[in-house]
Amino acid sequence: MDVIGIISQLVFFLIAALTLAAGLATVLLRNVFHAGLALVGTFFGVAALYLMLEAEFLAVVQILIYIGAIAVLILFAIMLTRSLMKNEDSNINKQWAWVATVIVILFVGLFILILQVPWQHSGTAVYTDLVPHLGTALLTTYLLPFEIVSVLLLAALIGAFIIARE
Amino acid sequence: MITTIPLVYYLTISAALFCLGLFGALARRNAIAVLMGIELMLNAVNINLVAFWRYGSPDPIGDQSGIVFALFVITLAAAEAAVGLALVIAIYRSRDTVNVEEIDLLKW
Amino acid sequence: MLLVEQFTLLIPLFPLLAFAIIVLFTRNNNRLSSWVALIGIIAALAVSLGVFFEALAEGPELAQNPFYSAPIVWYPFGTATLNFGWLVDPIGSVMLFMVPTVCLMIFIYSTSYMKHSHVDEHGHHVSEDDPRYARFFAYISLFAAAMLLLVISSNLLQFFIAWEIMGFCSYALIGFWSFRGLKEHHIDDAQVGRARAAGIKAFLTTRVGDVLLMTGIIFLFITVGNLDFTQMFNPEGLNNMLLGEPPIGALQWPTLIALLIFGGTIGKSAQFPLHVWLPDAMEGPTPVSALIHAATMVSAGIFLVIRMFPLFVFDAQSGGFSMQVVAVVGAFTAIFAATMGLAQSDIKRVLAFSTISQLGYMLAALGIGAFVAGSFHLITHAFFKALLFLAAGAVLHATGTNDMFKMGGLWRKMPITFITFMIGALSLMGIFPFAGFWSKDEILLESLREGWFHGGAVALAQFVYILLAIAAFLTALYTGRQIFLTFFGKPRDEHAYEHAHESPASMWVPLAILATFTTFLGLWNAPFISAFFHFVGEGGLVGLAQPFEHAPFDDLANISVYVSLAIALSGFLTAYFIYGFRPVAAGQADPLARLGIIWRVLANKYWLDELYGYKINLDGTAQPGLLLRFVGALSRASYWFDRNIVDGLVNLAGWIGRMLARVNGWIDRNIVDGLVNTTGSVTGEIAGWWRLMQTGNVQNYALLAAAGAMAFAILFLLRSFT
Amino acid sequence: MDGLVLLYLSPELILIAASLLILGLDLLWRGRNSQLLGWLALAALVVALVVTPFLALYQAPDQPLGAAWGNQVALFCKECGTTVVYLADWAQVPSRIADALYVSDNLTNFFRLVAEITGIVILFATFDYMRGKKFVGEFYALFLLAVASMIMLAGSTNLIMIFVSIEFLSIVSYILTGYLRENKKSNEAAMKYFLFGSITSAIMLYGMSLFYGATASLNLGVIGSVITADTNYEVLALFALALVLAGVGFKIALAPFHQWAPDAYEGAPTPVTAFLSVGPKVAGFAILLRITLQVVFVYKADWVILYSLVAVLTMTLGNVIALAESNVKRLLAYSSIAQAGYMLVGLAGIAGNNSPLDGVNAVLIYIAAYLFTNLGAFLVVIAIENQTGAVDISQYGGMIKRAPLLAALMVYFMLSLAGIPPTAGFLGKFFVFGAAIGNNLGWLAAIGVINSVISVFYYFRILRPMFFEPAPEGAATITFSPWLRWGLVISAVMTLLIMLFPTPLFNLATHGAQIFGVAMR
Repeated sequence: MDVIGIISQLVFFLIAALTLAAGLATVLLRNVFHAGLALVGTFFGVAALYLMLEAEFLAVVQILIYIGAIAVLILFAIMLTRSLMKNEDSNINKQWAWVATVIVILFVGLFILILQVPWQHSGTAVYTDLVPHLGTALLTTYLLPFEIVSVLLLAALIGAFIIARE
Repeated sequence: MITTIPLVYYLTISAALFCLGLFGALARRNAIAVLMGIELMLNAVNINLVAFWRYGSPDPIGDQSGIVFALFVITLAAAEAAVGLALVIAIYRSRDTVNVEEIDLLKW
Repeated sequence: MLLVEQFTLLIPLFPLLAFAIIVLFTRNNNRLSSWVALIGIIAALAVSLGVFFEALAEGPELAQNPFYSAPIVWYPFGTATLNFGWLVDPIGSVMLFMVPTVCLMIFIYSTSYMKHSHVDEHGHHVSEDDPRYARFFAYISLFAAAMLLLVISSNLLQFFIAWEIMGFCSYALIGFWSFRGLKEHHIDDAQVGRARAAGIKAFLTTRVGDVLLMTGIIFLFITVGNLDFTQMFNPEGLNNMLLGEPPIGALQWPTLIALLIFGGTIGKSAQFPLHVWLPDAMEGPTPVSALIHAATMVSAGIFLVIRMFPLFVFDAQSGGFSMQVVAVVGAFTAIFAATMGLAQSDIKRVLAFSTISQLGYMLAALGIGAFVAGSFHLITHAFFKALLFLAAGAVLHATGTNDMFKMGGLWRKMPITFITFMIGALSLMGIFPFAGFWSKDEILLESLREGWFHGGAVALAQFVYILLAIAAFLTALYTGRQIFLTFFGKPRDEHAYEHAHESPASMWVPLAILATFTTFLGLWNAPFISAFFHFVGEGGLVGLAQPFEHAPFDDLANISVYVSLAIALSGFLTAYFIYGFRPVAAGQADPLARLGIIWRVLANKYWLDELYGYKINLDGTAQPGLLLRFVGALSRASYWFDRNIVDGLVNLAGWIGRMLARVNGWIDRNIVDGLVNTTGSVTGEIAGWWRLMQTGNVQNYALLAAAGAMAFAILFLLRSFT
Repeated sequence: MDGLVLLYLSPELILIAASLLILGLDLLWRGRNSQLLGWLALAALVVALVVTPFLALYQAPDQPLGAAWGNQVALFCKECGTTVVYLADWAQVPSRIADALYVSDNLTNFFRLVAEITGIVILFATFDYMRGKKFVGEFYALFLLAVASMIMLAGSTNLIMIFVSIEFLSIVSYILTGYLRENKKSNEAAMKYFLFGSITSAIMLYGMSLFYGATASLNLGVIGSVITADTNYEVLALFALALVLAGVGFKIALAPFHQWAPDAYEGAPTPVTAFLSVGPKVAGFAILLRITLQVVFVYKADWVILYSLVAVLTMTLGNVIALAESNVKRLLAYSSIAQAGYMLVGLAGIAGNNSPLDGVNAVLIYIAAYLFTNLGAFLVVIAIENQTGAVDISQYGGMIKRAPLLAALMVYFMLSLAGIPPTAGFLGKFFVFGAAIGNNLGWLAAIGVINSVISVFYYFRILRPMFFEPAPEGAATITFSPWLRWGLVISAVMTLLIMLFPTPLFNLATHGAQIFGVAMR
């Protein structure tokens, strides 16, 4: 394995460790606000994974939408409802042990599946500008869902307004 | 890079993140924390999609369906978050709680 | 030339139209509604008689070339289309003669019966319509329409639909008085409760049979590929059935299907073990009892076996035992119900058990292959049983009670009713020369011949003969008991006796007409005439070309006649010695009660109601039986269960305890109580658990969903390693 | 881009355009004239309903069709370089051409009709219900979008389209469920619905990503052909199917993904409940049919077991718990869960032999029967609730006096739900159980039959107070608008007609089932 390979592996493990640690923090931290911040960290980690997978555009989208919009929205919501959660004795509900059992089994199952399936490895070097192709695909092949999603966003907007208005 | 990091690594990270997210969604009391768990699950799915695109697609440039799918997932996650947070705020206004366990007027 | 048969499809349409008109337009006008219903049934009768006489003219050839037309495409199943249409073969045409005739009598009778008379403050007798008079006529019209549709159905699915409409109507009619606000009409809360429970009981019990029937129909369609009566019994289709893998062990397809279909009959025709609904169905108004238990619903079950007879025959020929099952169930029910009829004090309930018993006769006949005898008994029974019910109805209309121990000496007050009832009763007993004598004797003769003389001894037919002969004795006994208790002796209840009076003409004229039929109809198939046999039996059946063998009028027939007459007379004489010679006095217990434990068993109907169905108490409450209690325990749902589940369990356990304690004094009540408490808490736990899943916490729900999806996925994963 | 795409999407586009128009007009009129907006929505649905048959009958210029009903069109086909591809018969089409994003075929058309009729009948009930409420215009707009997304779900043949349509339908449903924002129950119902739906849809997405990983394609046709060709993917395909079933099962409310349903049904505005009990369920079945037949069909032994298991769970849970319910909306929720179980029996009964009693036919017939019956039952509930606010069985006393029409029709609908002839429900059950028996699943049919006997108990429990108990003190007679009456009449008449003249429905279902020739070959 050449140096670049070793370095990229190291980088990968670092990013993976950070992402999972942040993810763990997101679900375990008692303070919801801190959990929200950890969520932002996870999003960054995932964006970095996209970069390693050479999906630069998606990494940018991840940062813009997930961190710029969704995470901020969540943090706002936390602050709006914050006063309540201060004197909670626990942030984890009564069924957590069951949930833990389920996810452990699920993870083992997924892991076995991942190892067992003969995944296709036809990947070739990319190193080219993917965005024009992506744009073309979105406006030709995927035109229909693209347009539908625009209507969907409008509906969600109206819905959020109706439900959350004073 | 593609030669040095096997696909399975990405898939494992994704599986782990998915399970963490599921834990958050099922075990957190705060409705907003539940939402955060769901977002983690969606991110895990996206890692899967992008990794499969990068490794598995015979024509990663011409056929970017994995990326497109991920884009749609992100967009819908945003829409979902908007509606979900609106619901959380509505509930908070009407009953002063965002604890999922206390939202149980409807049962049996 | 005008062919009446072309209008066959109109027959059920007339009463249906009457139903629609009453419901939509005339429901507020009682008089008009009853006229609409009458006109509907008269029109149906007119067309039916036309078809019947045309069929008679065709003769036995009709069986292989029936009046058949199925013009309306109903289900285009690819290659096999199922069409909606009509089919009239000899036995169908006879049904077309019987059903509307009896229905018309019942309709006429109802116009008076559904009035309630009471004494007003001035001491005058006032007569007032039942508050739901019009509705009653709407229901019975629909009922008649369904039965007529069933008779002319050209395919099994159409048949089944008519069958189910009848099921629903029976629910509405048996529970007709389950309606609050009738107090001023002498219908108290207890009666309301009993009626309601009886309606539901009838509906649910028969539904068990219906479900079996429906499964049988689906199987039949899958194996034979057609449901049209004229097409499904072709040899090719039937043989196809044998090709398939036998579904359950040695049970081949034809046997299974025949038994499933027979399951429908068991429910509808109230055969053991699903007979429990019929006695309680007496809560309905008497015309309903006559309609359901003589002419329509219970006959439908027998008619189903008649229609499917080629299947049973095919099964028997290919080594199956479905016909044996029919024979055994029929014969057993015949004697079983007769024993219970012996211990009833309600005049209508005696008739109810006699109905069950007589239906058992018909099935026993069909089961040993005596197709014509069974069919003929179906027809005669419809007439004399309708007569008996209507006469009994006249009695209780007049006396205001249906307890025979409160009657007595009524023959002086109601001579016409008495005479007609006697004719019906003698016919039921099988006394010469009434219709029942000919048809019942035919069945006994056939089983006798089949059992001992026809190709050697056939154990099954011998068994059937013995059971039926004993049942004949019991029939004469309980019928005699009924006659003596009701019409002879001294009045045991002065009030009821005072109140009694002869019925109005609109009630006794139908009785007289039915009595006429009862007297002379038997001649149709008397051994020296055998016209019925030539018509129905000689041409075989639709789907079964083989003609039925005609029993010769030989010595054996003579012997059989004398034997059955002797049996009937000895039964009647026994009744005379017990009830007639020394009439039961007021307040005196039934002399037969001296039988002790046997009497208790009979009077409690073998405790079958307690075992499964559910028992309807006199006060109108109902106790769930074991079977229903099981469902009830799961749910604590339906209100009968909810209120009575624990009580019912306690009662049952208490009853067990009492019985055991009586036999073995050393059983400690405490043990039983402990058992009850444990059972109660366990079932309660189960009931609660199912519903408690719905905690209201969405994360519980999601956990179950995620765990479910995961479990399915992991199971598939594990499967790949094994 | 081929302009014909617009034609073949016209029912959906009409609904979406009308929805946007309503939003605009509502903005312009500031909440006034809401009745007019309702009529506009109704008009849009009617136009879509009228257009749909023409769409199916339209003869493509370059592709003469044999069947009168059967215009099969694939839209946005990536591989073939054009956006509209006519397909004479799916059975003869190579899977490459089947590589489309969206299809306008017989199955889609069947579900178009179902969706549009559902929309119309529910709108009839909504006119009364929404009177005097706020944001009525938006309600109609969102409702139209829900109907449109239901159709789109049925026509999707690509994982992206499936996901987008499911989410579209879900998000709109969440909003409609939480529409009565002053009502705590409505709020809570929406919240639960939302959380449950989001979690299950994330699980479903994970399953979809696995399909993509195995086949490098998002198209059902291609995924199916790859998975069929290579048995190495058997485990993966079934694993992914189980995860996808979470999302689809959530829409259909199959056990164990059903628990949101009673809560959401109880809290939602009743017309929305009626929609939820039909719309998402039916659309979910459309997509389950496509996934089952186009993707995993080859592993029949496995998915038949999966579906049978789920069907048994669903029927039994739904029916048994329904016995314990006294709230009519919740009771009908459990009933509709159980009904979905019967439909799944039909799905498990797919033998793939194109026989008339095959599972696909059976499911489609059952859906049509269930549609009218269940809508009818809900319309009765709505009519009673509008006037009295009563949703508990105990408040239904004396209905026979207070509203004879409603009481009589309720009997009929209950008979149909219980599967007793002469009703459409009987026909559906006949076919569904027949399919199961024909596919050697006699035991499954037996359990279904037992369940249908159990269900009689609680269906009749609704009727008991209506007929046999006195009306509560001061209870008025119930009146309702002509709109609602129309809805009731349509439901009742169709419930009867389906039984009496099933041929048209039968043909529709057969045509719908035919498209799966590829998978069944």
